[in-house]
Amino acid sequence: MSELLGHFNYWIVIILMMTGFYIVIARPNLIKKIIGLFIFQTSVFILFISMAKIEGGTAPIIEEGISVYSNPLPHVLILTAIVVSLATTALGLALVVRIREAYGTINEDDIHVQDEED
Amino acid sequence: MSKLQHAINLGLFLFALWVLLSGHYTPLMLLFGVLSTLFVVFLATRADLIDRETQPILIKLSVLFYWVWLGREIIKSNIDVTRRILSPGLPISPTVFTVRAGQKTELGRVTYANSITLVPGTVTMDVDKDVFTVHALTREAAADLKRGEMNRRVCNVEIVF
Amino acid sequence: MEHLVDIVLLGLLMITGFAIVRMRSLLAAAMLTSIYSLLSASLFVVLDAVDVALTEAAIGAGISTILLLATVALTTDEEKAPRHTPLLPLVVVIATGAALIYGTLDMPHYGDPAAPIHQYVAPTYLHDTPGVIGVPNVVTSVLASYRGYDTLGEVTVIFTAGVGVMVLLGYRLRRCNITGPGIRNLIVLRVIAKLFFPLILLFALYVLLHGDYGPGGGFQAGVVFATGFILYALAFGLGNAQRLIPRKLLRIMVAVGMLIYAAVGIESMLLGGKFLEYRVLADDPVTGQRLGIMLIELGVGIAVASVVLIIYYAFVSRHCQAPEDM
Amino acid sequence: MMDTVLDVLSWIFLLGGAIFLLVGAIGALRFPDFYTRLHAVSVCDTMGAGLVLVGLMLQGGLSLVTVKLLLMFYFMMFTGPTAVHALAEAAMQSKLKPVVDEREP
Repeated sequence: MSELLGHFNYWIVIILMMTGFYIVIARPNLIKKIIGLFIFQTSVFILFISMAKIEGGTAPIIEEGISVYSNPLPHVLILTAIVVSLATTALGLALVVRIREAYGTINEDDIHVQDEED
Repeated sequence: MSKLQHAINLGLFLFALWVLLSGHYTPLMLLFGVLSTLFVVFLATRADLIDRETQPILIKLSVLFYWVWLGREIIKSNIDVTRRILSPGLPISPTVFTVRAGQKTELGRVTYANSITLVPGTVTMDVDKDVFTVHALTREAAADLKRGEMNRRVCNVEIVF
Repeated sequence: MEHLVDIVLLGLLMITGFAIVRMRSLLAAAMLTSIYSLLSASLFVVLDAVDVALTEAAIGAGISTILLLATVALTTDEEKAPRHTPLLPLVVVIATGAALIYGTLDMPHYGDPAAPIHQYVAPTYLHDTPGVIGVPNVVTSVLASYRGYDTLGEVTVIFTAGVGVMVLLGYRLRRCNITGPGIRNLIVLRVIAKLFFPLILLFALYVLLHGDYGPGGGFQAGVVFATGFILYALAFGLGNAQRLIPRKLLRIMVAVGMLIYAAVGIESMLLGGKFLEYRVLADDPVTGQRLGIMLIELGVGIAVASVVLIIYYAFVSRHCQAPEDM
Repeated sequence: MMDTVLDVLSWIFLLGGAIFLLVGAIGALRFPDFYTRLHAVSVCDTMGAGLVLVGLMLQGGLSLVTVKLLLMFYFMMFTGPTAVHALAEAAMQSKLKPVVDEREP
């Protein structure tokens, strides 16, 4: 029982991660793939932040009379990772736009067919 | 009122907002507040947004009375809509109709349009000059709005130059 | 009680995730992604990561959704059914998931204060920050001071992404004069946008300058600031927004933001410290630290706001250039 | 004593807000078309969020937190209806026909 309660969060986060992973590998649509990547990324963020949580702790902003704070280090790592995720998403979407202009489609299967014809 | 006066009013409003948000009243933070306010007013001037409509502080006392009235209307219609949602037969009768707005300024019309939307049971679908297309959940709500009490009240609180 | 909120939010995240898998309309999938992001931001608040929650809400639920919608508008809304049966991906996913779950069994329990992650550097950061850095928000002090190198790296990544999008989507594009479809006539949106534009900008500056005391800082402020201009561009047209902040200015501002950051590092070297060692910046080490943090947060804010706007301009002006290109 | 009264009062408001939010969600599921569902959203926006905010203000007491919550409430009264209106307008422009009750009253 304590195993279940102690690891429950991590297991759900892994299910979320796998949802994103499934979208990336099973769906031929490029925008859908990027959405999948986004979900995967966000789940990794949740994993990190749940590891930083300390039972009974508060946000790491020092205040009189509070002694237990959650771990600030993963917060910092994830904060910057979120901004980087914006950068990668934007770049990926820009590539999708260009691919659409070059191939007329954003479906991976169709793109492969066109490539083989050339 | 002149543009300068509007800019000063906006600046005062923004600085008051800063003070309320900040909660740290050291000279440095207040200086930052002044600088931020000046910067935002500068940008708003450049964006050509300084006019009567960006003056949220210039309200007459009567606006407060209007808000109280509007709050009562909102609560009344909330209870009505809630009853209809929860009753098993779903007693609704959706209607689309138009009302004429009597306000003279854009801000007045927007206040009226948003008040209509804010009250559950009626939603403004389209604003074309002074003709609003409204979607109502029930005939009663539609009839209520058509009586024009809200229109009159918004006209009363509207400031016209 | 805390666990309950946690579990409900995780459950909602799972439902949203499955809905995204099933959704055939990309527009709807984009909106669901936004909801997914907002839910995870709420989860971050429950998990005490307020800074992260603010960033996720602004970036994940805000800007990323705008970019996704812009891409859907530029490409297509419907997703074709895949040609292969999803059997192989399903097997791969289940196998990977099972392996990861097996791996978690060795992990310390959730919320355990004795976990190894809480033993190493974090206690030092928490203990030293009030005396050495002098700001209450430990996240800010770690971000800007203890791990300043990292953050410089992240800003470089953002910078590179901005350059990349510019290269991919038209660096040479001329000024373009579209208004969002039909929005020109919508007086309700225009008046409310007018009312809120100065408020959003002021709020961004508040977030930037209060990063020492509470959740906030350069990254979040930059994004909120850019959001204000995106609202302006939506309500008054891209042409007006570009008159207000021209592309040329944005390109310069990105570089200026990076330069402020790097210059603080070099300045501290010139004053006899190490790269990004702020305590030499002023006579009193704590004042030096605070000054350094403030300056680099400013640099980060400028860089992030400019890059987000550059990316937004690039995507939206592609929309109006497309007919001429084809 | 005073604290207990305030606490109970604030919980009444919070629970009331939660009930209205739930009703709004039920309405969004039960109503027949897009436009009628917007009315259910209005319920969440006004009473649901409003009561929750009032409950939180009572928890905050006389402090800057309450002022910030008040500001949130004030701004939501502007943004909420604008968002609903924008949705309705967008649906109109994409030629979505509302379901209208044709029965004679």
